[in-house]
Amino acid sequence: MFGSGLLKGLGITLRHALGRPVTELYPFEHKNPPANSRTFIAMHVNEEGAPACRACNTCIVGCPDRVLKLVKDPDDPKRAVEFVVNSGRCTYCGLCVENCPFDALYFTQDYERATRDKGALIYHLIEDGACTHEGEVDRP
Amino acid sequence: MSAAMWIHALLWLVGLLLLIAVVTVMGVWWERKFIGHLQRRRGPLHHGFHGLLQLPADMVKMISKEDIVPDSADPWLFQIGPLMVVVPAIAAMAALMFAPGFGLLDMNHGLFYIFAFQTLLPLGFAVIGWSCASKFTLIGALRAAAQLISYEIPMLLAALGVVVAAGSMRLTDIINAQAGVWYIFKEPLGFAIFGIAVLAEMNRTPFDLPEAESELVAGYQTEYSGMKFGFVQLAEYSVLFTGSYLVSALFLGGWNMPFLPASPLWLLLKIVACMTMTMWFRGTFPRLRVDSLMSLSWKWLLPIALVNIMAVAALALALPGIY
Amino acid sequence: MYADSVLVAALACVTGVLFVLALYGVVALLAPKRPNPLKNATYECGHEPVGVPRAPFRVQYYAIAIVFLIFDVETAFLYPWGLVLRQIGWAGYGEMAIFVAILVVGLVYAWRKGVLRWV
Amino acid sequence: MGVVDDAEQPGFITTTLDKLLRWGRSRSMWPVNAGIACCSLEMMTTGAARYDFDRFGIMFRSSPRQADVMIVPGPITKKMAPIVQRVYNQMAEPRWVIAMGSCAISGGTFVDSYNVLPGAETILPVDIYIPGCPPRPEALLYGCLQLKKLISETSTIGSSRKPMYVPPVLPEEWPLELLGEYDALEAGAVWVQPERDSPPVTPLGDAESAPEDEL
Repeated sequence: MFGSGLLKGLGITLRHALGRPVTELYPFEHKNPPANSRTFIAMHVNEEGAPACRACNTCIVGCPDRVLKLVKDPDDPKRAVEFVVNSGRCTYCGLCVENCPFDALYFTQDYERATRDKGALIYHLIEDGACTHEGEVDRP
Repeated sequence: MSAAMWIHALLWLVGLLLLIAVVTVMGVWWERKFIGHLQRRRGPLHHGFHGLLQLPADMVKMISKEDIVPDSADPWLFQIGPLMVVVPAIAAMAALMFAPGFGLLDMNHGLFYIFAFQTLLPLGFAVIGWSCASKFTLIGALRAAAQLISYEIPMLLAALGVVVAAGSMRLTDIINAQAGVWYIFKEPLGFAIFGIAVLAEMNRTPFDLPEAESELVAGYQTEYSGMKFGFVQLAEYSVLFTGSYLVSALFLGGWNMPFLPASPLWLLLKIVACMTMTMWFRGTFPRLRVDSLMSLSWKWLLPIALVNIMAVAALALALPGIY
Repeated sequence: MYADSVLVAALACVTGVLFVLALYGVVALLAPKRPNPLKNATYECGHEPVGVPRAPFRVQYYAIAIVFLIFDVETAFLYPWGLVLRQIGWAGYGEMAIFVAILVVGLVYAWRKGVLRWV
Repeated sequence: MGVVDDAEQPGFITTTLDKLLRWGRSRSMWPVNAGIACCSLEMMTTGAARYDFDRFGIMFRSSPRQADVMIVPGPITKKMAPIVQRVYNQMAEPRWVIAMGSCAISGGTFVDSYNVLPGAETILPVDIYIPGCPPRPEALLYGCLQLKKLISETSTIGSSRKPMYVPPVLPEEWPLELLGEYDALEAGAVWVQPERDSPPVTPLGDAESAPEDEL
């Protein structure tokens, strides 16, 4: 019948209006993104607090976007002095994390990285041989 | 006119300007809030109490935005455009009666006066769209002109039914004649036609073709930046207010309420309800196609309105006590 | 009384004009103004404007305008008739019925001629 | 002319107006409804019910004349670049740009392509960078809140007297009209292959010398 469809539509929207909105009040309540979401790359640390990276270069070989930079210790080729991530370039494909034979890299759940300074998007995971952030302890 | 009358009129006009500002601010806020809830969103929420400071912020921003005049635009018509929509909107509001004897212009042809100024708006929209010399604005202006003049006739004919029944064009008389039964119950057909036509006259969804955002960028106001856009919004919301007032006054009994004493509060309540209704439509209905929009007016509403007016006139003659 | 209401209506129009002009003044004071050729070009979704902006449009608009004119004048005739209907009674009703019937014939004619067909 | 934006130095009236303008402009950022690539899907999601831009008064306008913010959601190809730049130029001032996603920041995964610009800042003055591929809606909301903070912290007094934005590289290879914001550019400058902003890549040869016993 002409017009009943219109009334039905009005009823549906009214039901939505009376129901509870599905909106998440983002800045006031943080809901963690899904566990398998890929946001930012971080590095595990040992029990001693040293970075878990063994400077094997597998992540860099695997990276399709030339995002990572690794500087080895000239004295100890299994130790990284510097590990830089350019998050303004990264596609978060996860190949570095999957490739890492030592499970040194992992994805964080941190997404609040918007910045006015483009340089701040390039961040160090290892600087002068030490982890620059409070990483999770290396998985056994 | 004596000096006292001039002052009285000026005070009223300042009050009406304030009313337009309040209607626009509260109308836009309520529209965004209500449509947000219709879509299970929250609407403006974080600036001020439930987003009440949102609209003042928008206005401050609009006033301080650059006013772009395109090179191809007609410089005079481009500047006059907002005048041609804001002035009729304000002038039409001057004749609204908010309570018995409480209004600026209590004319014996008040209804005609309001219609006269309301129907000047398509001219303003056409001038706005034509002056910008952009394809989007031109199409928007033509659509506005065609749509608004097409729906004007059913609207006038439906309102004529009320005039026949009340025997007067004075708004106070029309509303007082509904102290018993509202005209919506006496002329349901007229109410339906008037509601649809007024909805189209107000450029509201599902008849918002002149500014169809998904087809015509922003329709006739595409080239308007900053406060010029604000003026068009101002005019649209005062037309929305006037249209809701007309529906409430002509068909919903104005300040009358059954079993309760008459009060301007009821009128306000009905106006707000009508405005909310249009927002509800906007949150629900898809936009009409141009050809179905035109055929709805000319092939359906106009013949039905003619039948309606002749039937109402016959009833008014045959049953003088009831009609 | 009638002259007064015309004066007040004119005053309302003047108030509206002054209101708009006052806000224009505020805008002129507050808004930055930095025109350049790209900014002042007509907006066409980022492309350079193509063709004539004020393009010719469908003749249908004129046809609708003419039909509108006829019916608008008819409505203007109907209003005074509606006001005095109770005084003129059935005779007036019959006269107006003839008038409306003629116009309905006109509407049907326009309809059959395809004036009301939009596409 | 603008009393505040063109002011030579702060006075009492300009400072008061400046506060008002910063308040208004930061709380009413209308992005232009221009989706360039895949990040725009996330942009639409942010406008939809679950994250709801409208809570902060962020409302998409289709016409750039009525918009304040341009969100660049995706890689700018050389074919799209003049269009993006024209839409940006047709926005009324004051206006801001958000580079959303890796492609808009630095060209992302397409940076080596012959027809993709290495980032939106090649042609637009970017204010906020939001990393992600694409950024989550929360990340975009966070970026918009950063922009709100930026607007409300930056004085508008004399903002039109600031030096013009000069893109780091001058693209001459494809037809861009360098007008408006780019007045400061010298004519006849040559298109330079932009420096890739990623840190120098470790040579692949190193990977082969990785200790085999640990692989």
